[in-house]
Amino acid sequence: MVSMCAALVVTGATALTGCNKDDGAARVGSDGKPIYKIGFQGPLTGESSAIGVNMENGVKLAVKQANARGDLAFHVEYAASDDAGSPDQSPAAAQKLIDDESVVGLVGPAFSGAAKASGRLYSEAGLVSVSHASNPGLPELGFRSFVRSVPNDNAQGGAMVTYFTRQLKTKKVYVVDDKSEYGVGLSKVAEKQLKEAGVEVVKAGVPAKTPDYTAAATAVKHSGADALIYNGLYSDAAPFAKKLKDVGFDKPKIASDGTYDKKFTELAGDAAEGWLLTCQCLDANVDPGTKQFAEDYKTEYKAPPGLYSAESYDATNLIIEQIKALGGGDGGDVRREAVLEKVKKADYKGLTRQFSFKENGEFAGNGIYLSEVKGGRITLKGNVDTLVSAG
Amino acid sequence: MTLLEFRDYLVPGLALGALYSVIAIGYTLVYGVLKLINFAHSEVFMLGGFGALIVLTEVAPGHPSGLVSVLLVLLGLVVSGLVGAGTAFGLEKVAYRPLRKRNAPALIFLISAIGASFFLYNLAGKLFGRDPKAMPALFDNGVLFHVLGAPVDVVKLLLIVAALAMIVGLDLLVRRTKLGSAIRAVAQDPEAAGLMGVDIDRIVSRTFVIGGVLGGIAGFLFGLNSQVSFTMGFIPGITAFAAAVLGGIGNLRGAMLGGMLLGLVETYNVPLFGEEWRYVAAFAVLVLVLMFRPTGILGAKLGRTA
Amino acid sequence: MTTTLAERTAAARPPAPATSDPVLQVSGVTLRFGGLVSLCEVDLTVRRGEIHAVIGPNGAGKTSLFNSLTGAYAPQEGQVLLRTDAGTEHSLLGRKPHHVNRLGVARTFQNIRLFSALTALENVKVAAESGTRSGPLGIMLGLPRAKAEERAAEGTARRLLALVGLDDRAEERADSLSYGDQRRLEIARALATGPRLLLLDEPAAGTNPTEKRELAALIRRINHELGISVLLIEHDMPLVTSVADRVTVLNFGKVIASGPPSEVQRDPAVVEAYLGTSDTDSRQGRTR
Amino acid sequence: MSTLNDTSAVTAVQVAHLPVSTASTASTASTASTASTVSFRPARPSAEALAALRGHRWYERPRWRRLCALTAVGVLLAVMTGEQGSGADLLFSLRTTFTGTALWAWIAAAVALWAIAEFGAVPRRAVASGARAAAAPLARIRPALDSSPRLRVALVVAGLAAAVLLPLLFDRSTNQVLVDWVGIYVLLALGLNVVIGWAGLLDLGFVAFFAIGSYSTAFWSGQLPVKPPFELNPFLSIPVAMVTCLLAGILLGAPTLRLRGDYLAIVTLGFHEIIYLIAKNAESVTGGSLGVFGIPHFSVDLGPLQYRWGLDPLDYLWLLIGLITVLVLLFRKLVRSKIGRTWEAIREDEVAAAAHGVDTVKYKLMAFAIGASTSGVAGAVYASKVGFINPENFPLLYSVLVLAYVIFGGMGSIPGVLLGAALLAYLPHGLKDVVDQKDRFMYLGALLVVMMIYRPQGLLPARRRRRTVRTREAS
Repeated sequence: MVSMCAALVVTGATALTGCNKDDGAARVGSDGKPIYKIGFQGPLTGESSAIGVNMENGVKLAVKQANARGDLAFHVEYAASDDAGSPDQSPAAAQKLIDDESVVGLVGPAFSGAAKASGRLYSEAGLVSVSHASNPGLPELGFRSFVRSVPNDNAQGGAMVTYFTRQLKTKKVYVVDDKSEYGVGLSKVAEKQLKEAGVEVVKAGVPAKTPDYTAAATAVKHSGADALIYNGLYSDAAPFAKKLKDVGFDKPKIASDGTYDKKFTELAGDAAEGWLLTCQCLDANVDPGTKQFAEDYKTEYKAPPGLYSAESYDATNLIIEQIKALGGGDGGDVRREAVLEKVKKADYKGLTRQFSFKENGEFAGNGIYLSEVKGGRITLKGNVDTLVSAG
Repeated sequence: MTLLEFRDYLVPGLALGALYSVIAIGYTLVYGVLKLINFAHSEVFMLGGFGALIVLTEVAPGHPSGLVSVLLVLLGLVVSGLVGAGTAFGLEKVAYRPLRKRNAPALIFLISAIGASFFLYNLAGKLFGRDPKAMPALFDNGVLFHVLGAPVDVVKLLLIVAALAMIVGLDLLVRRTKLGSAIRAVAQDPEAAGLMGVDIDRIVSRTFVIGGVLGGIAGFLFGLNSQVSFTMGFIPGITAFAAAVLGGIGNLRGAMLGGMLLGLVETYNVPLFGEEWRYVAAFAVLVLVLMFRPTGILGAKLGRTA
Repeated sequence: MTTTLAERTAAARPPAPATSDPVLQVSGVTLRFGGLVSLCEVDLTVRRGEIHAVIGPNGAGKTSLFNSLTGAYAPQEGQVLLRTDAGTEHSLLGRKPHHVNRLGVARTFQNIRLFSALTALENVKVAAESGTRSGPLGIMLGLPRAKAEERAAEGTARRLLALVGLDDRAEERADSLSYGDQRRLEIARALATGPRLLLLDEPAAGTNPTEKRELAALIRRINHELGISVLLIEHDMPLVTSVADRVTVLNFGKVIASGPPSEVQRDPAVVEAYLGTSDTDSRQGRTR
Repeated sequence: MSTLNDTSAVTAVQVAHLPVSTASTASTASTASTASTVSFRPARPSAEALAALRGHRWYERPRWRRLCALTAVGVLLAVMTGEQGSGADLLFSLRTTFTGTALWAWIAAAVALWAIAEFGAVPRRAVASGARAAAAPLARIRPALDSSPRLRVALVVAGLAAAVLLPLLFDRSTNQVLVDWVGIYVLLALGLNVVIGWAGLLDLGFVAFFAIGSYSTAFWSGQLPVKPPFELNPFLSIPVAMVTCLLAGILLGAPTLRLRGDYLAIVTLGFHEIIYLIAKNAESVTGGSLGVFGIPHFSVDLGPLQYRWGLDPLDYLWLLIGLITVLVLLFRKLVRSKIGRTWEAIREDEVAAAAHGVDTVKYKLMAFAIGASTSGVAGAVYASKVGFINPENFPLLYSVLVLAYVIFGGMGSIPGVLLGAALLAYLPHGLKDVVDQKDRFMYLGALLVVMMIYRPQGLLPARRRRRTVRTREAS
C-alpha cells in the first residue's frame, strides 16, 4: 500500500522535475580557455588501493604534462572518484563523475566488479569509460559507453595455456586463483583452454590475504603437477612464491598481469626467480618506449611506475587526443556523446601499444607479453605468439 | 590423503597454531581482567610487525648469516615486543581507561575498540604506504631437519620455539610472580582485589602491556613468515579471537589450546576441503564446540585454570 | 494453564483450609556440584493451601532447594511433583524455569532481582503478560486480541500493586524504590504469573520490624484471599512462627526435622544445628 | 596520622578527576552535567594544592599532565594530517612531518589552548558561559519534546517532509549515496537495533542477512546459476526476502541464542564469514566471485497503477523512505508492547525473567528474526537498485560498521539510530572532498573513539538509557 503511494509520489515528482540532461556547457578557465575534466574511477582506498594509486598517478601525470605542453586550446583537469575497488561503492563513485558536467572522459573503472555495478549509469550518461577491467564477459553486458584499453583475459589465459602446452608440453597443471573476481575469471579461461588441449587440471582457490601459504604450497607439491598458473595480485603471489620455494616446488610457474609488478620481485626476493609473468602491459621501467615516462613518473611521485601506470597514462592521452580532434577550445562540439563516439573509433598510438576498439568496446588487437624474473628483475621474453611459433 | 601427505601439513599447522595462540592470549588476558573484547589487539599485532620491519630495514645487511642472523632476529623480537607493548599501553590509556572510569557498559568499550582499530590501521597505511612490504632477509630459510620425515625450515622452527617460549614464560609469570597473582586476583574479583590493596589501574595497564608484547612479537613472526601490511591484523586477529573463545575466553591455557586447534584445522582443511573453505572450517569447529560446551573447551576463568 | 490471576481472583475462592492434599511433593532430591553435595535426599511436602517454611543455618541448602524446584538447577536424583487442582501431576525436574512457572510455581529471590530500569508497574506487567499469546505480528498490526490482553495485564498489575501497597509508586523505577518496597514488588511480580504455589526466598531479609509485620500480614492475605500455597525460606523465627503452618528444617543439605513450628523449635537436632560450631558453618558456607 | 593521610589521599584522587570531567561535560554540553560543573568548580585549586602536598613531582601534577596530553594530541594531529606515505621509503611521511613546520604549528596551537584553559580565567569563563548559553536552548528541546506529543509529531512530520523533498534539490551523486549507503544502512541499523538495542544480543554478523536478502532477490529474478521454479515480479521479492531472512535468522538463532554475550558475538561473526564464503565459493549456486548481474529494477503492474523503478536514485530513495517510515511505526508499536518490555526485562535480568514465565529463547529468537527480516528488505532493495551484487558487497567490516552506527546514534532509540546511521553512513562520502579520500576511515575511527569517551550513550539516547547512564555516572 505504502509502496503504491510512494510510486504515485514518485511519478508525480519526476514529472515535475523533468530531466536535467547535461547540455555540454563547459566551464571556462581564467584565460578564457574551456576546462575539460578527465575522471578516474578506481580503488584509491582499501585493500587494492596500491593498484588504484598506480593508475591514478598515470592519469594525473598525463593531465599535468598535457597542460604543461601549452599547445592545447583548452585546459585539462583531473577528477578522482574512489570506489575502493568494490562494486558497492561504484555507483556513487560513478555518479559523482557523471554529475560533474565538465567530465567528458573517464579512465576506469579499474576493476570488473565495479565496472559491472556502474556500467548502466555511464551508459545512460553517455560518458565514455576507458577501462582496464579485463573480465571477458564485460562487453556482452551491453554497456554502450564501455571500451577496454587492454586485451581481455581470454587472450591472457589463452597465452598462458599456449605457452605451457606448446612450448613446455606440460601434462598436468595446477591452476590457483585468489578468489577475486579477477582471478576467478582468469582461472576459468585457463581451465577451459587447458582441458581443450587435453591437459589435466587441478584447480584451487586461495583467497587473497591468506595468513599462511604453506599449506597451499604443500598441496601444490603433493598434486604432482608439472606446472603452476597463478591468477592474482602480486601482494598475494609473493608470499605464495616464498612458500612454494620453501616446500621445494621447482616446476615452471606462470602468473597473470596482477602479479606483473616490480614489487613482486621485491617482496618475494629469491623466491620470485624463474617465475614467468604474462601481461597485456609493457613494463614501463624497462621498455625503451616508456623510458622518458618512467623518469617523469619517478620525479613526480618519488617511486617508480607500477602496474598499469603507463597504460593509464596512455588512456588519458587517448582521451585528450580525441578532445583535441573534436576541436576542444576552438568551438568544437566536445560533449560526452561526441567524445564517446570519437573514442570508440579512435586509432591511437600510445607509449605502450596501438589503441583501437571493436564495436562492442572490446580492445582490438592482441599482444600478450611474456616476461621472466631473472636476477631479481622482470625481463621481457617477448610476445607469446612469436615465442611459441619460434620454439 | 595419504599418510605421507598428512605428515607434511603437521609442522605448518603447528606453526600457524602457535602464532594464533600467542595472539589469542592477548585477547584472553584483557578479557580476563576487564571482561571486554579488545578489538584493537589486531592493530597491536600489525604495528609490532611494522616496528620490526622499520628497524630491520635500517640495520639489516644484504645477506646475513650465522651470528648476525641470530642477533637480527633477537633485535626484531625486542623491537616488535616494545612497539606492541607501547601500542597496547597507549590504547588502554586513551581508548579504554576513560570509559572504565565512568563504568561504561561493555558495548561502549567494543565500539571504542573498533574505532581505535580503524584509526590505527588506516594511520599505519597512511604513514607507511598501503602496499605490503617484505621483511628484509634475516637468514637463509632452508630446511633445518626432519621430524618423522617432515621437513622443518627455519621460519617454522622459529615460530614454534618463540611461541612456546612466550607461552611458557607467560604461564610462569601469571602463576609464580606477584604481578601474576595480582592479575589473577583482578580477573577473579576486581572489587575484592581493589579492597585488598591491588592498584587495579596499574594491573590493567600491565596486563595490556603483557598482551601487547606477545601481540607485537607475533606480528614480527607473522611478517617473517609472510609479509607486513597495514591490513594484516584483521584476519589473524579475528581468527585468534575465535581461538580464544574456542578455548574459553579469559582462560590462558584455553587460548593456547584454541589457537593450536584452529591452526591445525585451517591447515588440514587445505588438503581435505580446499583452501577457500579455510574460515568455514575454522568457524564450523567453533560453532560445534560451543554447542556442546557453551563456554569453550576449558571454560572461562582466568583465575581458576591459569 | 494460561488463566491469568485476574480470572483467578475474580473467581474469589474461599480461603483454602490446609488439607492433606499435597500441591508439591519433593522426594529424595539430591543435588551435587562436582564433589560437593548440596542437597541430600530431601523430602518435603507442601499441602494445598498451607504456608510452609523452610529454615536452616546459612548454607544449609535452602536456596539450592528453591533453585532445584524452579528449574534453575538440575538435581541428579529424586522427584519433584506438582499436583494441579484437578489432580494431574507434573514432574518439575528437568523442566526449563519458564515452563515451571507456567505450571503454576512462582518465586522471589533472596538477593532482589527486579528489572531495575523498568517501572514498578512494568515489572509486574512483564510477569502478567508472560503467559499471553499475542505475537509480534498481532501487536504490530494492533489486532484486537493484543489490545485486550494488554488491558487485562494492566488491570492485573495495578490490582496486584494495590494488594502489596505500591499503587502510588507504579510509575517509579524499580531501583528507586526502598528496600522494603522492592521486596513487596517482587512478591507482586511473582503473583502476576498466576501461581498456585509461591516460593518466597527470605522476603523479610533487610526489612525493619514494621515492614516485617506488614509482610506477615501480606503473606497471610495471599494465602487466604488468593488461595495460594506458600513455601517460604526465612531466618526470622518470629515471622516464621507467626505465619507458617508447618516448618521443615534443613542442615548440611539434609532434612533434619519437619512439623508445626512449635514442635520443630523444640527438636534437639534443630537446636544443635543452630548452635553448632562456627567452624561447620563456615565450611558449609562454601557449598552454596 | 595515617588515617588522616588515607582520607586526604582519597579526596585528592577524587578531586584530581574533576577538571577532566568538567572539560568533558562542557564540550558535550549535556543538561545533566552542567549542574555538576557548577557545584564542582571551587574544588579545582585544591587539586593542585593537594597534589603538591602529597609530594607529587611537578610533572605528575594535573596541570602539567594536561599540557603533556594536549601536546601529544597536537603531535598526533600533525602526524594524521601529514604527507601520504610512499611505497619505497617507509619513513617518508614521518620524516616530512617531523622536519616540517606544520608540526610546530600544531604544537603551538595545543600549548596555546592549554595556556588559555589553565591561566586565562577571563576567556575561559567567557567560553564556558557562551557554551552554556548556546547549549541552553538545545538542552530545553528534549524536555519540551518529552512533554509535548504534538511538538513531537510536528517535528517528525517536518523531518519526513524534508527527507522526501530535499533530495529533489540534491545532485544525483548525493542521491546515489543517500540510497546506497544512507538509506540501506539506516534500514540495516533499524534492524540491528532490534537485536542489540532492545533484545541486548551482540550480533557481529548482521550483514550476513543483508547478503541473504540480496541473493534471494537475485534467485527469484532468475539471475543465479540455480533457477527458481518460477520468476517472481521483482517487487514481490521484498516479502520473499523478508521471509527467507526470517527463516535464516531462526535457523542460526535456535542453536546459538543460548550462548552468553561474547560467545554469541563470535558465533554470529563466524556465521557472517560462512555466508560470505559460500557466496564466494559455491560458484554453481551463487555465481561465486563473479557476482550476479542483471537483477531487474522493481516494477509495479496492477492495472491502472503502473510504475517502473529506473536508474534515477530518487525513485529508490523515496521507496526506502516509505519502507523506513512503515518499519519505524511498526517497531515503535512493538517496543512499547509486552514484547518490548519483555526484551528489556531479559536484558536486565535473564534469570528473573525466566522465573516469571518468560521463554527467553523465544523472545531472543523473535528479536533475531525481526532484525534479520529487516535486513532482508534492505537486501532486496539494494539488489534491485544496483542490479549487480557480488560477495564483496558484504564484507565482515560492514557488520562491524552497522554495529558502530547503532551505538553511535544511541542504542535502543529509534531517532538515535536513524540519525546515527544516516550521519555515519554519509560521513565517508561527505568527507570525500574535505580530507584525503584515503584517510576517511582514519578520521571515522578517531571520531568513534572520541564519541565513546565523551558521549557513550549515543547522539540521541533512548529515554530509559539516559536515566541508566546518569545514575551510573553519579554513583
